[in-house]
Amino acid sequence: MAVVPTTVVSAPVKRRKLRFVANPKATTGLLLMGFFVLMAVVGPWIAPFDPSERSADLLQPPSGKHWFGTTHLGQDIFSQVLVGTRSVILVGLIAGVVATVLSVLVGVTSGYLSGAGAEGLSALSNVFLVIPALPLIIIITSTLPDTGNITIALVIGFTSWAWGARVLRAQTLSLRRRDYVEAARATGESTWRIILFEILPNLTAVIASGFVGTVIFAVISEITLAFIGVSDAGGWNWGTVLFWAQSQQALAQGAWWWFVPAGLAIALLGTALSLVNFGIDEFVSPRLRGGGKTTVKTAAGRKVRMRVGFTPVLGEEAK
Amino acid sequence: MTTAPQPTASGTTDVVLEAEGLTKHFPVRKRGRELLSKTVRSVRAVEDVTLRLHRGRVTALVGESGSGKSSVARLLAQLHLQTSGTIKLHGEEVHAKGGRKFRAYSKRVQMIFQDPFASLNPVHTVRYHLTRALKIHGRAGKTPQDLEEALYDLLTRVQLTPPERYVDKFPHELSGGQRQRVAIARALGADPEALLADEPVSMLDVSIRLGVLNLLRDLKDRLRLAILYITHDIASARYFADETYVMYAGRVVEGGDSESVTQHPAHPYTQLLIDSAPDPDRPAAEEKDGGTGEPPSLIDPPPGCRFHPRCPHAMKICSDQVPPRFDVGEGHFAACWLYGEDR
Amino acid sequence: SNEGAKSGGNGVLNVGMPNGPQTENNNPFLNSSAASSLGYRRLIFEPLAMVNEVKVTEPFKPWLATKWDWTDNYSKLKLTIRDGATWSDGKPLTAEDVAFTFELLKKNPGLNIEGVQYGDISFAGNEVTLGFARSQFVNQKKIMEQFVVPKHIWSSISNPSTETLKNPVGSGPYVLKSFTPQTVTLTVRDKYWQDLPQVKEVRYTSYSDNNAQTTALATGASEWSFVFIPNYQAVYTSKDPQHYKLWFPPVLGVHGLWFNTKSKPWDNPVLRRAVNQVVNRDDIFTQGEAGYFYPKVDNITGIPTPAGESFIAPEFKDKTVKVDVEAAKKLLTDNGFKYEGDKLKTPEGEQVTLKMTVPSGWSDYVTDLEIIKDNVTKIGVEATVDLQNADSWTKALDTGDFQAAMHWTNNGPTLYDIYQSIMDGDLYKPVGTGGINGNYGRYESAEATKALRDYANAPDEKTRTEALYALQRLHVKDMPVVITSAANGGGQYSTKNWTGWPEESNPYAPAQPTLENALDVVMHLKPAA
Amino acid sequence: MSDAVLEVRDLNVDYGLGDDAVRALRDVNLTLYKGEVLGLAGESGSGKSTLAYGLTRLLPPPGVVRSGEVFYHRDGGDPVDVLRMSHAELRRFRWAETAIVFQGAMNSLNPVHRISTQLTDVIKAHDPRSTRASRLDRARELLNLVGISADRLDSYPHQLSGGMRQRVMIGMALALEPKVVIMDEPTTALDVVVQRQILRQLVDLRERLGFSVVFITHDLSLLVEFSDRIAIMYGGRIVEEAASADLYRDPLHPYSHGLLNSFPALRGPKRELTGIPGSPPDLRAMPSGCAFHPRCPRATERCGVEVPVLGIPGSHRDRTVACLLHPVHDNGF
Amino acid sequence: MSFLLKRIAFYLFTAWAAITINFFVPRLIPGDPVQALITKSRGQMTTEAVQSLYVLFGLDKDESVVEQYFRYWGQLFRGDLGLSFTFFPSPVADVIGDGLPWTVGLVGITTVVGFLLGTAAGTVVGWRRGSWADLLIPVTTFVSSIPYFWLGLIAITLLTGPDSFFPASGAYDTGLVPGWDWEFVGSTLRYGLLPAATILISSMSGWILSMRNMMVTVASEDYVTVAHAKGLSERRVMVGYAARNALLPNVSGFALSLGFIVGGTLLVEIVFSYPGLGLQLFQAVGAKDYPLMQGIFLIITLSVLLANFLADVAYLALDPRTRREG
Ligand SMILES: Nc1ncnc2c1ncn2[C@@H]1O[C@H](COP(=O)(O)OP(=O)(O)OP(=O)(O)O)[C@@H](O)[C@H]1O
Ligand SMILES: Nc1ncnc2c1ncn2[C@@H]1O[C@H](COP(=O)(O)OP(=O)(O)OP(=O)(O)O)[C@@H](O)[C@H]1O
Ligand SMILES: [Mg+2]
Ligand SMILES: [Mg+2]
Ligand code: NI
Repeated sequence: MAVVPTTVVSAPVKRRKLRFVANPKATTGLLLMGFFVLMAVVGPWIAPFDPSERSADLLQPPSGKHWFGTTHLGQDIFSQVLVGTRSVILVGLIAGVVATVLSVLVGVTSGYLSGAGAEGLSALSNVFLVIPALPLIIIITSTLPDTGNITIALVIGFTSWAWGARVLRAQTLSLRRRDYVEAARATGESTWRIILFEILPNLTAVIASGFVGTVIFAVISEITLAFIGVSDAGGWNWGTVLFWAQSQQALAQGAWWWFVPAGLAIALLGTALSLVNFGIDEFVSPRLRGGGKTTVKTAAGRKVRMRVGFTPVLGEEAK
Repeated sequence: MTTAPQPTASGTTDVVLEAEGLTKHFPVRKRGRELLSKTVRSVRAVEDVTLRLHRGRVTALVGESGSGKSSVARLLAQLHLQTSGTIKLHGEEVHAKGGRKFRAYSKRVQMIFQDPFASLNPVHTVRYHLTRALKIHGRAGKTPQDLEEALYDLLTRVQLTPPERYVDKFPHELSGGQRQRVAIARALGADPEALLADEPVSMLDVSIRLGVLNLLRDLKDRLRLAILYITHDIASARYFADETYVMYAGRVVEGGDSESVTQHPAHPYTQLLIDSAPDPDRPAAEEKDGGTGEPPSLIDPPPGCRFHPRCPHAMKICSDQVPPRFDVGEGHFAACWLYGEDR
Repeated sequence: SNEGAKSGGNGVLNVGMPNGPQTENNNPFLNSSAASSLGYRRLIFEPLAMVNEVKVTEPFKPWLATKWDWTDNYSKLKLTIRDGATWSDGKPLTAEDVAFTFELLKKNPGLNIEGVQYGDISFAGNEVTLGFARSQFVNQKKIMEQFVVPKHIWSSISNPSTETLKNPVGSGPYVLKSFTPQTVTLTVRDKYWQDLPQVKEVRYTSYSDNNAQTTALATGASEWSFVFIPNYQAVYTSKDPQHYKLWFPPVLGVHGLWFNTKSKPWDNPVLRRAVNQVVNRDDIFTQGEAGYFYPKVDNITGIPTPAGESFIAPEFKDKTVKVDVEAAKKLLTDNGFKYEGDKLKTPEGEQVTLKMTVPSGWSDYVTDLEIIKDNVTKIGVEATVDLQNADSWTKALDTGDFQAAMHWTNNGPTLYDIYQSIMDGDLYKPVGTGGINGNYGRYESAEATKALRDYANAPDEKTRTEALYALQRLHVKDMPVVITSAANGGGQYSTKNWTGWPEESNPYAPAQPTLENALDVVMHLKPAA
Repeated sequence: MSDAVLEVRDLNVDYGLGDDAVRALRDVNLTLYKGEVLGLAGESGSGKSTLAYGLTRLLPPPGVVRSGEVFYHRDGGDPVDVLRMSHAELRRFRWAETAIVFQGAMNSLNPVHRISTQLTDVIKAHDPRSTRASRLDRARELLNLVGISADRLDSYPHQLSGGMRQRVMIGMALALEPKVVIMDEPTTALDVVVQRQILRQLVDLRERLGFSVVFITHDLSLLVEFSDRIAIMYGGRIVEEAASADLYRDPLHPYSHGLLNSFPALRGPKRELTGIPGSPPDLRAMPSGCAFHPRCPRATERCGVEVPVLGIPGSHRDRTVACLLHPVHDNGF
Repeated sequence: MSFLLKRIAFYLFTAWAAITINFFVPRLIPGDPVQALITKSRGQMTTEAVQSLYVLFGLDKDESVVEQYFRYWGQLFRGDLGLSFTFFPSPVADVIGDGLPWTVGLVGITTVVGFLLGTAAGTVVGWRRGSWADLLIPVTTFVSSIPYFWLGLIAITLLTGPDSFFPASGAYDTGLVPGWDWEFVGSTLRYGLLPAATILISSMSGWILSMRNMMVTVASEDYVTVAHAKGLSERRVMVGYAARNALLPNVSGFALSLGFIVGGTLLVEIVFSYPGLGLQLFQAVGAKDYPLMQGIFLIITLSVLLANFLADVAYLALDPRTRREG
């Protein structure tokens, strides 16, 4: 009866956070985002020129001196894009935070609590969903005397929370009757603790992806507002650059360099955010994970795609 | 014509938790033309259930899926409010709707949820779960060391040893049996007098299942807990419970000492249940032709005895009147008209 | 009816405006109608006389009125109406129609855009007599440019201000042929009181924005337009230098940097004069106004030349402003301002700052202000350009809640409109009170107010000249507005299919297709050889 | 060894590729005979489902069959290796020869199609020339076969109870009269009463139609009652295989023994339940030697070193076991 | 049935709330249409015009916002949206009537086509996960991150010009009179091509991504494996089993995202000078044309609601689980 001592070799559990970063999409997205955030912080210091400063080089194509060329006033477009990053990132983040906080407040409370108040909140978010957001933002923005970054961010934040609230409400509704919530109640937890510590942590991924989504929306909205001349967003941002390019008919003048960098920057930032979002999605739903190789080589040397319904047979010799 | 004088399995031990005439109707959403009418439709999940939990004894509640077992447990834990009927803790009626009263109640009556995979919050560690249970019920002590000791003590009690190996794990890092034990530890954290264990083993593997059941039995013996053991595995009820109640479609149809209920089932439903349970000792050929048909809808249950549409012995009275409890042996009753006529 | 669009030459003139899709509305009284916005009301309805804003000294050109006499110090007007003019439905145009038109304006203040206060209106034979409560010297243009509508149609219109006039009947040489939200086509009548114009058909196309309009001009799809084109050489004229022209003559209206004269330290005229000395009007003209749009104004009086040349007081005749930083600095230091390093301090020792506001979408104004910002830094002023949305900017100006702003003045046949907009004490409202109609800078000068009143009511030319010179002196001394540019009466046109356009050498009319003179211009056009 | 319908030879199945692959099945050998019910038991995660899906090649990614053969014996024809079939051949083979009933019926039925559609499309796929009416007739017949009235044909899955859905799946499995029906825990989610009804029906049908059944569950008592033979799996291997009565009476492998001592019996005297201490092995870090040795009450030093092979133990004839306690004297194949 | 009744109640409430918000928001804007008109003309209209315009627009009467609100509802019930200020005195209904067909034609059709194409592409990409089709994902992500207007501008620069087939702006050849003749329809199609392509490219990618994700999720559902096990043809499994189920979440997402699409395509209309509602709304905002703004918002709100309703109905038809008897 000699029982061989069991040593349970439990492989070190990789914590979730690391698993998220291990996702190649998320990593690329985070790196790109990091770059943009870095530029937002240091951009104004490393910009070679004052973005508003006029010079004699009117409407020059890109050169060693002016990497992205110049405007009709001889301003350096590279510096404008660089300096503009801050405003874009700032507005995106602030609006994202505001909208996320609101959507969490509205979504989770209306999902967890019942009664008239909760119904009212959910109706409110439905109303906001139905009103087209961008036109509303344009209208509200054009009512405000001051259209600095913060204001724009707040307007965007206050008008774009509804989508997130709806998703969160649905999620909360499904979480509310989960056994662990009931169990927490049975243990004697108070309502606010249940919302904060039992439900919210489980919504992290949803909240995070909602946040990223709002940031994308906010960035595009801010740029759009500046582009159509509704806001100035307190100085330079990519939209302002595009606004000037458009009002000076840059493309008709052949000044492509005036348009392209800012547009590409937007697309890149958008891509970065979407990648992070994918990362979150895949993190939440393991089925979406690309997960290593998807094709296998059989012993005969053929390549077979792994797919549902037709398991590949490698046909190796048994060892 | 309702509750006849109530025969209990054993009158000697003291009653901890008691339910009388417990009824729960879940309202269902109206649809179509009903919107205009005044009738309220509801799922009659629990109907007139009377049972008692005794100190140091395990009471089993068996019955098929959807017969209202979990609902009874939730009612007893005051997670649902009963539609009617009373719940008494040590003879005192409880109304613990929420807030401080509910906490005080939950300190004395704790519940273990049906599904060990669902009842632990995936984002919290074992430590968090147990610490909360201890803190809420004021048993965390004053210093961190006290807390740590209390934690280790809990984990040791449910045989998760050595405790330090489990205390900082997340639920997904534990096996089903281990999770179930954490859930039990959490319930014990409140130092309750009554434990409502809702199918604590149904999701588990045979080998792990046994460990959890033995643990419950041990707790009952050592801590003198009153335990409600809910299952639909009638064989395990025979093994672990002192007394057994059988539910069918929201009603208790039979109850009594476990051995006599399982070995000499009186109610036709209990008989069907026992006949249907897989039994390796019985050759397939020997099988009787068991009942057919589906469990009834609880929204619109059959009148009278709810089992009568499937019952091989159904009589006229069965479809007219709800049978009261009739004694069929010592501390063994059945709610079936078959036994009413004997008298 | 769908024959191709790009058909110059065969008697068709393509006019374009960047005004977006239109709805069918031919009411000439409403500025919101398609007829006004695209300008085709000018070819359907005719004025009493043509006034050439570009050469204001020229006498008015008789049109439906052959003769007009002002009496009682410009408070009574007797008009003689042309014989032989007919409406496009064949009925003759009579003095009754003219009187009816003025009655209409009098009865419907909503239609009376020009705000002229009409008194008695009567007609007899081919004469119409209008009476006014006060002198209309400064309003002559507004009255004589009034177009005339047929009584037999309009008298049956119950509410002329909500009339969309699907079927406009006018006395001009053209009638409406078809209307779509994008294109309105006019075709020439077969009968007209003058020789019929050579343009047989005029197509007005409404492009959605400046870019689209510019492209249309560059491709030749539009032959006449009025639009702001940045870098017009590259985008427009270079595409066909021989034919693509633009002519933007100044008219008597100006744009400039308005100061809130109640805001410290800009209540000090010395400071404003110093700024005037350093503003680089050439840069503003070439960079902000693309080298043509709002012509440069550099006379110290702010009077646009050559349009206003003859009105300039002798002492200012040749006083053009050149950027002179040193002189400006000297002016400042002589008047108690100090420099600390290159920062300008008020006599009280405070840094001089200048916050200039502008609507964020107005790229030319913003550019102008950027240039001014640069310029004033040279004299140590810390300037900022504050972009606001158009509404709050309008409100800020209305209530005086600003320090400095780029803005315009009214324009008119005399300099009165410019100076009245800037300096009229009768318009004055204190800071914080809105509803102001000019004098946004809250300029207060009894002298100026008196001079303006004198000018408007003077019985004789001499008094008027005196008043005008006084106003110029006041302006130069107090410089409430640093005038940089003139309003224009310009337009872009192509000589490929049509010649005879107004130009520098033959400035018979402004070149803008929506002004009253558009009909005159069309009458001058001849097919290119 | 006559009358085999399905022969599994040295089947190895991995989840994933290369070194971090989980080796879910190791050298599994199993034979299914004509007309029998073969029970497959073992605790959760021992590879029962993997075996069922592996031999039909329905494993979801990242599952791959690393090596092995699965011979299917056609009537009067040569055996064919299922693992060597092309996709088209596989499609034709599936359901016509082997049908499979999955673990949860709710998830096996497409929620958006009617029962009738789901019953007939399989017939249509394998017999494109059949008429719609004939297919519907067949569908009706199938429902009757499993005891559901034919007027349920137009229902959607959610309108049926769990037991009915499971029966629909069983009926569907019989649609093309396959020779082999594989059932993966077909009744776990159901009530004992319903479970018994369904199993009884299945036994009846098998007698009438003569197909073979692979029946997977971890409920040993159920298997003992219903199956002819039982194979016990542990840690990706088959550790014992015997006629059900033999296994119940005299389990050879300590794991089988433990399993049988883990469930309470409803009737008869109360036995002492011992259970199996310890927890199931981690497939990524399998113990050396016999996978069960860390939990085995009778383990010896040798168990930790040597991997026991499945073979016929000395004392018995018609059963196999993989345990060093029972020396193999003939590997049987 | 109850589902539908509840939805209808919900729609009525939402419509009421949205219309109320639509009414109040523009009124909070400082400034008024007259000032906006004067400002817009920058000196080309004299300041004397102010008074006449107030009279003209009827803004000289003192009426409290509440009175206006009730009057507005009164008008709405009579189907009267009021008179536009920018196009005074054209009724808002007429102005919208001019723009609506273009928006419906361009935005509506392309949105639906984008959804359909994107969903189809997403089906294939999701189904063939692990094959070359995955290469589409990064491209799609990038494209979907590009703002509509920028894509439009680039398209205009690269593809339009004096000799190009693609016109840079407008909805049809300037000389044409709208009608159902071939020339006009052809010209409409030609003018719509570029903006449509822009919307298609940007909106499609979103649907590709979400459909792909749903396909991946659904492809591992048991019933799909069962379908394979049944030996059904590949197409039948992909379409009838996987895509049919994966479609469901997309359908309700589609309706809800219409609101966003209308907002987003406003830019396309601006960039391509397409005479639709978006452009009108933009101009109305600039001109403080409350009645027009309200009218357009009303139309957008109602059409989003309608789309939601249709999506609900579609969902009802597509997912038998939401269908209840009785
Ligand atoms: N919150 C609820 N709302 C509506 N109906 C409910 C609710 N909870 C339970 N029910 C219904 O009440 C009946 C009894 O459910 P209960 O969960 O108590 O059964 P059970 O005996 O525990 O079943 P199982 O063995 O499957 O756990 C079921 O028909 C169920 O659908
Ligand atoms: N996708 C996967 N990746 C890695 N390992 C897997 C995967 N799927 C299954 N496994 C592992 O393969 C082993 C066999 O799983 P399988 O589903 O066959 O078990 P089972 O015997 O059917 O269990 P149950 O009784 O719970 O259904 C398990 O240990 C499981 O952890
Ligand atoms: Mg239960
Ligand atoms: Mg399994
Ligand atoms: Ni033996």
